[in-house]
Amino acid sequence: MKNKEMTVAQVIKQIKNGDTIVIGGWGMVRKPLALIREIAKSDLKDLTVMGLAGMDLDMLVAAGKVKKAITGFVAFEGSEGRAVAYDEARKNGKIEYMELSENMIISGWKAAAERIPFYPTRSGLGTDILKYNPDIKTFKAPYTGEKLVAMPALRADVALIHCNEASPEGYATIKGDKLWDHIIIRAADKVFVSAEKIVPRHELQKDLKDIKVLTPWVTGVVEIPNGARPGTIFPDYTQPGNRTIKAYMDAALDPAKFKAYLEKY
Amino acid sequence: MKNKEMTVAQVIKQIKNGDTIVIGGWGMVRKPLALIREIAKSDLKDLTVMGLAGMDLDMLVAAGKVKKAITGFVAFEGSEGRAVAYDEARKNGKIEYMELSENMIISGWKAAAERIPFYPTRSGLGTDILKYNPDIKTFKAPYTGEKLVAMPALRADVALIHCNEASPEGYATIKGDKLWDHIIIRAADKVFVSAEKIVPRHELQKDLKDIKVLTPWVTGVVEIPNGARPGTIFPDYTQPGNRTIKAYMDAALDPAKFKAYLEKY
Amino acid sequence: MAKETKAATKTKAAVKTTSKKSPEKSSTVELAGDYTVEEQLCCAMAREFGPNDNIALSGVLNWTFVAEALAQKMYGAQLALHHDYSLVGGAGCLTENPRFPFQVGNPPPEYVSAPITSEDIFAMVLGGKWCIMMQPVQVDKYGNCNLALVGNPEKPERYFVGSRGLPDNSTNAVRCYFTVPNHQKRVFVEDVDFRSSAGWGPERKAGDIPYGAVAKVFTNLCVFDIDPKTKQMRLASVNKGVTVDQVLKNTGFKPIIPAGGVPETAVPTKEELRLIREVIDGAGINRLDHGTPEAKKAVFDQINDGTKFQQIYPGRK
Amino acid sequence: MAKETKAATKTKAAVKTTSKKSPEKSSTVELAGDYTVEEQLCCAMAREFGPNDNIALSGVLNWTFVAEALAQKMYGAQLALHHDYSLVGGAGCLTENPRFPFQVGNPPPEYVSAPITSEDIFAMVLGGKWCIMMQPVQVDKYGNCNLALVGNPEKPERYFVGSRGLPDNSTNAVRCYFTVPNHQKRVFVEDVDFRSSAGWGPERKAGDIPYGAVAKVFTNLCVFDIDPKTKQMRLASVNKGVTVDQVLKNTGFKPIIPAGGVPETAVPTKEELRLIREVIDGAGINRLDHGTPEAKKAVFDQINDGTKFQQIYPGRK
Repeated sequence: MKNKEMTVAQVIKQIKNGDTIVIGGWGMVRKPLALIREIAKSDLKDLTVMGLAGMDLDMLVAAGKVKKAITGFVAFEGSEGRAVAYDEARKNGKIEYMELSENMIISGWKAAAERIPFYPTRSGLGTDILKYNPDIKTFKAPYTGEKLVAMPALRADVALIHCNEASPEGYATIKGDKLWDHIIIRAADKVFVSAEKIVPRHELQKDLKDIKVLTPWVTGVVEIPNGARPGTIFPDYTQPGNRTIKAYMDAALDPAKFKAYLEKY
Repeated sequence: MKNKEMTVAQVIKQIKNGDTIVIGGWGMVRKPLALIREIAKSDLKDLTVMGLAGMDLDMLVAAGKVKKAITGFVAFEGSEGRAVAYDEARKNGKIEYMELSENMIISGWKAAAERIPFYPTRSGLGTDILKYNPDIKTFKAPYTGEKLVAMPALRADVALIHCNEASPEGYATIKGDKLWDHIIIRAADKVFVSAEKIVPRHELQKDLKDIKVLTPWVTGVVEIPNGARPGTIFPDYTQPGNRTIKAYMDAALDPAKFKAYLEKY
Repeated sequence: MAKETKAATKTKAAVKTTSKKSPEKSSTVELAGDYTVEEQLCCAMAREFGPNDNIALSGVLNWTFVAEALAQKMYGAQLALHHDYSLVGGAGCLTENPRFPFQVGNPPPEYVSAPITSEDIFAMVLGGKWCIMMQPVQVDKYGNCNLALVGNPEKPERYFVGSRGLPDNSTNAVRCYFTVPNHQKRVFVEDVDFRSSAGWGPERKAGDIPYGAVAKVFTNLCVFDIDPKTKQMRLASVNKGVTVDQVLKNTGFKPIIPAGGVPETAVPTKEELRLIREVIDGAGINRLDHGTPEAKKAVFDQINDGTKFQQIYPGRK
Repeated sequence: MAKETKAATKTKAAVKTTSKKSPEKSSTVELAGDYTVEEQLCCAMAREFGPNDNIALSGVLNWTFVAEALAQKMYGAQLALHHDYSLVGGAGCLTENPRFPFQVGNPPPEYVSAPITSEDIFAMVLGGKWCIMMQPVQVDKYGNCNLALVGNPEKPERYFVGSRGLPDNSTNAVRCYFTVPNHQKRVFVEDVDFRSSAGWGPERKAGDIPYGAVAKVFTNLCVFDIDPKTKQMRLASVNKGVTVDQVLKNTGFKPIIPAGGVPETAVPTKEELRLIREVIDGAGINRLDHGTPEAKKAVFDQINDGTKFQQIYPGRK
């Protein structure tokens, strides 16, 4: 089998200007924040960023990398932080956005994962999500004629997720909630996994039931200890780095301070 | 919490003539065959039986209980047996049938589990499944206009599954492949779980990650040691009872012999 | 047993109560004479669930935790309660017979029945096995709720967190309950700035949304339900010591007032109060959602003082 | 090293071979002089996969097991191989560098990378990360396959097992390969009795089925592919020692014959043969699918004789 180990620089190099990037995790939980900081420091631009978003999206907005955000929510869930950059960008109309519900974005990923153009759901009916996203159609369902939302497939060029351990061959464990990472890796053309630790295949096997990421979905794996900080990953570290998050919030809206923040962390 | 423990007789009593029953497992793997034998012995009739079928369906056909079979396959997979009664019934036009593919029946269950009227899929396109099931429609997908199969939701009145251990409150573990049992329990109005063993809630917790059945889906649990024999359940018993299966095959097409078989096993 | 705090003013029980499942209809049930508004609300919320509710129930406020545990205990309900289990199990969990408090993310294992993933949760939402009690940013007279933002959605004054699971629950769940610990005009508005949940708008009236309708809204002042005729928010009952006028003054829309007058919110029974005070919530977390700072401090002191805590829950760490 | 059996007749290597990725194009590659038809087929099948095939590959015959392992080993492929793991892990698994034989359901743990569930498998089928090599009951000239039944579908002469995953793979998988160890007229028919897989019928020709097309059919006599112009089965090559006439006599439809003549199926290289014989399949399971009873017995004897087995795989139980 091919060895899929990569360096951080090799991963970043595989991302192109204008790419759509889907990011795993949830709020401040199991976000590949080390990789995100590298994107923030890079020359990349005009990205479309999708996710159940927290500091990942907010930091990319602060860095001016985001052309469009596609979200189920934007919250520093599981910490004391707040999405200051996204809030500011939305107030001032600086970015394009597609604000969905949790199940709508998940449904879009599920459709992409099965390579079907849409997913039928009731989620969103009767809400202003449809009003502000006129591209999302409703349709009459076959057989019953019920009105349903046809949630369009949300496919990405690149998926980034963070796991506990990975093997060089491209298997990885998720010991807590897999959240929707098992879906988004199927909804992207290239998938990069950062892991707290790269271990030989046979060591990964001690947690057989935690192997949630299978190699056919994976393009590359990169070892980044503490790669989800200042967010959390169970069981490695489960308390958010609220001091670092506060430092980020204090810096995010000031380019000079934000640069200093990125250099420090 | 309510205690959901039941006797076998109480479970059988909850099934009505004409009910649609979906059965968990796969071929000869983790089929609730003890419950199936009780249905075979009962006065129930005109059942529609759904599943990735093996001896479960075949035995109910042999017992004359089946009005219609809805299947992804019919095979004594994982044993030396063969579906003699189903073969005979099909040859002689004795039952109604809806013979699908694996993913088509699964898609029908997925739709039912999410209470949507259909599931969009490419499975079945270009095959004779659509020719012999004219009720299954194709449609033009929103956005792309692609032709897809609109697999109708396959909802059941009753789901029967077999698990390793269950708690009186209605949680249950599946230690091997959960197969599609986590979907079919969501696609049925009443769900009965037979388990090798009923254990107190806190004992179930030693296998936290194997708890695949959650109490909101469950109507009743019943302890039946060896409840999947002559099929298998990992890790309790993983070798099929080929002698018993042969005895079944020898008896299935002869009412007197079949009665004797049911009395013996 | 929990001490009453200053925030919890005591009054005599009113006789007239509302609730489909009012336990006081039984001749053997004794009504409580002495109870707080928080306790009254916990009981009113708990009575929304019956023994046939074979579902998982998810709340976000301390109030709702206590109400859910009371429903599970009192009515022999098949309710499974949803809590965060992220620090211990890395996911959510379903709990049974919890006793409060516990740190968010960390319920003691003896209460935990099974860890559940996000995928399990949405399976229950979409399959009609899920019920929420949650706190919105705005509620309007059609029962629409907003969780997303304040102001013009295209250039909001403030972006909160987005609509999250509200569009999903309000179209798929068994039913939705909303709780507002601080009833004010800026929460109860004529029209929400953004419809995060599907209330009784034209789509539901047209029959397009068969599931997830808002059933009731519980506030520190009153209980709203939906008027069957107009499908608008109706003032179902006022909490003890609260007048109808007080509710109207703090509500930005005109709720439907029942022709026969507005009754008082259901009065707790002695057994309900015993369960809350002695079994479920000895530490009094039900007073944390809208009490005064002093009242909250009293609760926290009780929790953080090891000796007092051991008196409430002997043996628990 | 495996002994040749009687069933495996030896001939000299033909010079002309087919295969997009023929290793013999490299000047340093040595062709084998001495090989069996089974080995030839294993190599031809293996060459269907390249280093960019980041997929899982699932076979059902011993032939295909060996071919898959050879592809994984030889071409540095990112292929993950699918095996049954039900006796050890209760599910399927993805394996790496397997050495045969092992009991079905029970691959030695050192070959196993991860257990996979049915749900994982269908995720890979629907997501375009899955490729099958399987044995049908009938194949017709449009590449349609039948796995369901024989005779009139409404009153069949015999019901087999149903269409299983064929309708799913032939519309969703990366591509499909079929293998027929016993090439006969009753397998290769003008029209299959039941289209379990979507071959090149009107639906695929119309562009309605973008995925899962049949790529090749490997038999004990020959290799078929699909003629780009007519979209019908074409006789791509004949196995060593087999004539075109022999194929036609055993085929119930008239395959397309390439204008330039039918070449011989690709000749193995020495390195391929070394890997098969010394590394992957020392026991010779590739001879189990269509060998004579005596040939099969020779293989089983070798596997079941502890001493011989230890010579093949020192240290394995």
